[in-house]
Amino acid sequence: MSTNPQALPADAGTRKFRIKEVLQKLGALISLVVLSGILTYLSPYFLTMDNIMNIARQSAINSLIAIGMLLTILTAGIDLSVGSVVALSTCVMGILVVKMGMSPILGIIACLGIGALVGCVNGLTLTKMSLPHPFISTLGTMNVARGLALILTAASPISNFPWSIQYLGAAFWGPIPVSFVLVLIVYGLFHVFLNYTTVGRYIYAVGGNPEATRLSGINIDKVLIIVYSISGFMAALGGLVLVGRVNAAFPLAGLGYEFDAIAAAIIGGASFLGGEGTVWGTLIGAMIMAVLRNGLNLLSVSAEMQTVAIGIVIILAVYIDVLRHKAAKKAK
Amino acid sequence: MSTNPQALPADAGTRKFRIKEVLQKLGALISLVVLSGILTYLSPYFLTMDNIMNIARQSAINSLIAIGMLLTILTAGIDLSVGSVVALSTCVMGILVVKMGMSPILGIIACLGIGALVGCVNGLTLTKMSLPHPFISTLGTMNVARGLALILTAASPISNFPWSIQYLGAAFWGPIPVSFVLVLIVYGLFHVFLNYTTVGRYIYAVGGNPEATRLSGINIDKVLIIVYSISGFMAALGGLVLVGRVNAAFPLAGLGYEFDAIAAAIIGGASFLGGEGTVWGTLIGAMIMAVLRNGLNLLSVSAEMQTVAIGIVIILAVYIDVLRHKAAKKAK
Amino acid sequence: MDQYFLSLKGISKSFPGVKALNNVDLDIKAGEIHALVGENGAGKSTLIKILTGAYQYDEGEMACQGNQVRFASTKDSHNLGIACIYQELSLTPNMTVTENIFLGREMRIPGVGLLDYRRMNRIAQQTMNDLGVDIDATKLVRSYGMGYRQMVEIARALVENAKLIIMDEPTSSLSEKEVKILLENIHKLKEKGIAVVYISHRLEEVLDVADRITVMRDGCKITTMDKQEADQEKLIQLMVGRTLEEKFPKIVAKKGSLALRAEGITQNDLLNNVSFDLYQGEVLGFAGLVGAGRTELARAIFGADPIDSGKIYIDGEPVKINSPEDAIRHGMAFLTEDRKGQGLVLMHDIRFNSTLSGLKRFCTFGPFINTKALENEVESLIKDLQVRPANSLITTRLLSGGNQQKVVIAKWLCSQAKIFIFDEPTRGIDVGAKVEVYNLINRLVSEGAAVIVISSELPEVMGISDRILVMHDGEITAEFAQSEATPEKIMRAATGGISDEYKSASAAG
Amino acid sequence: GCGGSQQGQTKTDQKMRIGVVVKALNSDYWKIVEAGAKAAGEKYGADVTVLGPNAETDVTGQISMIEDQITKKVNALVVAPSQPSSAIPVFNKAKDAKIPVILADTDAKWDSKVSFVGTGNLNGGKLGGEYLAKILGKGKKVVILRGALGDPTHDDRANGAVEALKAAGLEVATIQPANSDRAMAVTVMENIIQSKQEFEGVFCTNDEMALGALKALEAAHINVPVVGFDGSPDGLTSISEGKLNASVAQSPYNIGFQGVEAAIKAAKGEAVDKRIDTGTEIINKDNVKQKLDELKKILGK
Ligand SMILES: Nc1ncnc2c1ncn2[C@@H]1O[C@H](COP(=O)(O)OP(=O)(O)OP(=O)(O)O)[C@@H](O)[C@H]1O
Ligand SMILES: Nc1ncnc2c1ncn2[C@@H]1O[C@H](COP(=O)(O)OP(=O)(O)OP(=O)(O)O)[C@@H](O)[C@H]1O
Ligand SMILES: [Mg+2]
Ligand SMILES: [Mg+2]
Repeated sequence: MSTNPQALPADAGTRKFRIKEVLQKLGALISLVVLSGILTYLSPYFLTMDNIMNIARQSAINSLIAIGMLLTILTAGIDLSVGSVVALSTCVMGILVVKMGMSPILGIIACLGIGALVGCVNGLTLTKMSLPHPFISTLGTMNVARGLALILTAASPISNFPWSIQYLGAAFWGPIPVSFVLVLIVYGLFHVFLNYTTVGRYIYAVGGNPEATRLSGINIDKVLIIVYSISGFMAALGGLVLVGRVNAAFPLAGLGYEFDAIAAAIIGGASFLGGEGTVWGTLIGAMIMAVLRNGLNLLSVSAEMQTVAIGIVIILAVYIDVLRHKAAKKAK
Repeated sequence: MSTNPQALPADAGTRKFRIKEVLQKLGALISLVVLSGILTYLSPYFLTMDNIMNIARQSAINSLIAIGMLLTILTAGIDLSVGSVVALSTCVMGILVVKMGMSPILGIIACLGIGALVGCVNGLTLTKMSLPHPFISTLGTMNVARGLALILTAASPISNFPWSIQYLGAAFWGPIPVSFVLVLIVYGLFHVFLNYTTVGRYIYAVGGNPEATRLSGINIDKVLIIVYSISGFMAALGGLVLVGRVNAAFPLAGLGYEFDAIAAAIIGGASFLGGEGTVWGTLIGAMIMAVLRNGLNLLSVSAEMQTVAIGIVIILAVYIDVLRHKAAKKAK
Repeated sequence: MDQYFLSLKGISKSFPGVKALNNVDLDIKAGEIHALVGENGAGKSTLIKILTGAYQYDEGEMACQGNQVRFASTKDSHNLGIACIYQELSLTPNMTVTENIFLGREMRIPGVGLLDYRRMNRIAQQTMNDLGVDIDATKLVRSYGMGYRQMVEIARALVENAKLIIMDEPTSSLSEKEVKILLENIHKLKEKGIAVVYISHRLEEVLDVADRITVMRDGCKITTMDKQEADQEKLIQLMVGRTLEEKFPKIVAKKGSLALRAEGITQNDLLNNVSFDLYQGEVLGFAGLVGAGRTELARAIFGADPIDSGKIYIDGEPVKINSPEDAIRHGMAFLTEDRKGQGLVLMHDIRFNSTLSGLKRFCTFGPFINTKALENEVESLIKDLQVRPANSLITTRLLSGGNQQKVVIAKWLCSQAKIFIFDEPTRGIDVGAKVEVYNLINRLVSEGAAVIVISSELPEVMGISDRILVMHDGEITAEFAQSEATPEKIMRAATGGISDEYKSASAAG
Repeated sequence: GCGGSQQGQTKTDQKMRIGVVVKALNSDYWKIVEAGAKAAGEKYGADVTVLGPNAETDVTGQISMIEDQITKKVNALVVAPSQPSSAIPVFNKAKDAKIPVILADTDAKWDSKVSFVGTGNLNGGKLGGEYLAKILGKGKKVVILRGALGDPTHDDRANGAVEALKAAGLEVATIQPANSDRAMAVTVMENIIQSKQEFEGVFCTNDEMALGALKALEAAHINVPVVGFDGSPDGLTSISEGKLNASVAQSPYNIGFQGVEAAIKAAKGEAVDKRIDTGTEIINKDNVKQKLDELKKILGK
């Protein structure tokens, strides 16, 4: 079964088509390659092992959050609360582990649990309160979770986490950051989940046509609650990696992460109208964002110009995908 | 004719139906009344003439931006660039008028023109580059416009505008702030525009069923370009009021305004799926946001609790509307 | 030369992977009624979309009243007086009936420039009244069902001062009464010198209304003939390349035990105390006019809409059905009349759609889908239903209307239900495929399933049902065995004529 | 001095590269820090890059920037950490890469730092509080407007002010966040006035908010001293016009200049003081003229 149902060629199966299929699935790949090519040319530091590992590490948090965001976008929704969930879940973990001396394992469970819980609340308010759009429910919890994080920590950061908690975000296996390995494993799991399980397929169906899905006997509310819980869980997992990365939990963590996560999913080919988007596209979308920021830093582009450049590249990255789509259509 | 096409009663004309119609149109009104009631009870300062004028003034900027945002939402789109447009358009005006001594009138024209221009660029990238969703084009221009504002001003604010530029945002007619009168006039114009002109109706049609609209011989691209230009224009107008309010243009102006504008439109009953939403609902949505902030300040609620409270009230405001809808359906 | 309002020469059009039109010629005389017939996917809709400028042709040329034309958009064709009712309803549900009728050609108050709702409402309401449908022009389109919406589309074409009106399957969700009114209107148009291009799979209608008939197959024009030369057999022969032995191949299966009983189903003003029984091995037909409430009844039984009161029994046991999920768990299937809005996830492929409802069946290992088994099942469904193109990975949006319908049918076959509710199952399906659907229904009942068929085509209900219930205004007004049903009796019941007789009879029985 | 230029000559083609990462480059304050850093680079012939994320709250963005500077193998780093404790892991990374790190503007509890250049926001806040206490006197009430909650810079400034005010026997009427935004400060101040709270003075944790608060106070014809923070050009102009009462000014130019100076020294292996005080002062009508002139010279416009 294909990840992106729309992109399937008329006669899959032959070798040649497989390659085309992959290219079509990973439309954003071209943007990534072009961008990397330009940066390699411009900066001698870009294409070094060190820097590639840098990018892998820098993209990890957004990648983890973006995959949860992808699910919500697939259902034609959005999750604005991810950034606040990063803050709340890690701050609670900080209080439990650092301040109250709870065992790290329990702390991690609490962190991920809180993420899933906030997500579940998002899903419940959306479905059970029949709110018209997740923008509202998640904008609400975005504020509530941020406020709670500030209240709980009295607005100050918590540092000195035990190594076991830092491990995911800070450790390396040889030159490879553990966080990046985690991303690859998570993406693999999501690939299987979205393509080879019923719930995964239902997620695509809900986004494509909720009414038809409901009339096909699928409990849409359940699917949505699962989706938002997963999104919250993934945000908390992203938070866990963040804690490892900075050895601190702080109440302003994750500000604006929702934009990066959404951009990653959309650059990766997901559609706000729901039902369209792929796991690997999202990974590439997150990579593009990370490569762009990294490259501009390496080139010492001034902050203002970086802002301008990021704006332009976001548009161009998606535009290249549009052009590729058009070309593919013509070529047939 | 009715603003909200959904709310048209089967036999308009009788007195009773008119009231029902108004209630249905202004669903969020109930939330506003409830909220105001609670605040009146809690704070003796809330329901004073002074404070009402306060709220009128404080809601003006968001109201102006939200009405432009409503148009984009009606077409099933979004405009993330409004905050940056506020900054860019006012900063350019500042440079032209304060630094280069241009006449205030020309400065105002430049300010509004730049707003419309950025909006037009949003519309053009969306339609002519066939970007899949305005999230991308406007996220792009959001970054570009902010970056340009920072570059042009070298990151420092520009003060001391002539009174003619400050007038809209700073002047009073008796106790009534001119900015609020402006809001009422603008909303009246938009009411007529959306309900009694072809382009206005096409905006609803595009959001309701773009394919059908196209097949009716309507140039969707043109409609979208108009919509985004108006949204940019309104953001610049909001910026003009902001300049009057603080007597300064600054490159970080308007940060996060997009959220407030979207929230106003959605609380006011607009739907992200397009085709639904009213002018007056949006005004009430903007009022709810302003009343909430004002009330929490009056009550000296601690900053952290304010964040939490805003989150909860956003959800409840929309929920009350949902309940009202349900009750109305049952009563039939 | 001038005798043709519109003439097409050598038109070809390809989509990725399909040549939808191949060197097609078509001439339309001013004031004639020109019917277009052909199998599903023959290219009829594509051809008329080229006529209106919704699509651009790859090769060929087109002339309007002797002048070479090329339409860049529907605006161009509209300016030349061409109006169109598209096959897939193209209304904006969030706007009023009036606004939809006038979309793109609004009337304004002279001198002021603002929209003249008074005038538009009046004209729209007048048109709806003339069409004999009870529609409030100031209400939202969203609040009306498929049949009504179809009438709004028709009104939309009538209101224009068109010289050519194209109708792509305008009657597919209309019942006898509305069809009659429509055909009368078409004759009136002809008297006014307006040409009509008429597409339908209901050959009786075609033969009734058309002056000339063009037959298409596989993207090619086979022939154009005058009405006098045509008869049903000949048309079918030309369309499908073979003759059909029987239009309604009916088998009578063994009637089993009670499968479904509905008791006193009541819902707002829509359904009033509706009760009926359905047995295994039985096909129960529902006849009625547009707006009779048949769709509402089906939706209520299936749990798609909440009901105010009433009980449902399955296999004699009372069951609670609050959602389609419950209904499916109890072995029900419901094919909706609106395939685009409620049947298909259009952006996804045939495989995805046809297995959506029965997906759990393919989970052999925990929650994981056995892709191989699923593929095999889909392939065999495609073959059974003759879906074209027979490629399970094609996005359903790109299929022709009839083939989309087949995919929806496939979805419910795949779910392996015991009780099937088919709402307009042959809507937009060609004659050949209809027979396949009937055979399929036969197969289902012979395997012991119970089937409800809601259809607006009287011959169909009468041809395939064991028993027929007639609805009017949210109530069941008559019941007939297949042998005793006649079109007249059914029509009388459908217009509310004999409801009292039935009521007293069912009270006694 | 001398040793430096000599070493510079030994690698003529390889100019010394100093990475400066600040909290953001979206305000006058950091622009002046940048100017100072660039000036030091020019003076010593070093290649100075100044980077900063979009917003002071973008903690991870700043950390990525530091990492990228390490990748570029700069000779030394000058960092103004926006969340000091969070930056320690990346500082350790710099240490592993043998890149000396100088902290500027904001200190961090990291033992391996070469030096801290600046005065600290807590001290600045204290200074502001003490100044208000002096001009108001015991028992008076003060309103504080601060930047975003959880933003350590503003936490420090606000805490410092509260500490000093309380120590001098004044009361804090309310602390409200106005997110460092002039427009929001107007709104928040309007609402505070509306709530009829009594206060005799206002302290804001940056000049932007101070100017906003001033605007609301002027409109309500309330004449109380407003003290800002940062000594920004707009703030100083307002002081010279007799509107804003005072502003707490650290010396951003010196922070940038001396930060880079220290970095160059450290990169050459020279000894650097552990603590370089750049000084904090109150600017009010008494010394504003001189400060404005200085500022104009620095910005070179
Ligand atoms: N946009 C499209 N992209 C790709 N293929 C298309 C597209 N539109 C139509 N087709 C294909 O072109 C062929 C002709 O379709 P068309 O809709 O014209 O058939 P039709 O004669 O109207 O059939 P029906 O009676 O079922 O409505 C079909 O094979 C269909 O799948
Ligand atoms: N969503 C809705 N809201 C309100 N009324 C509706 C709705 N859908 C249908 N109706 C009304 O319910 C009645 C029954 O309509 P329905 O379309 O179900 O009848 P039907 O017998 O199935 O006819 P059709 O052939 O048009 O499907 C009509 O009066 C119609 O206007
Ligand atoms: Mg067709
Ligand atoms: Mg029906």
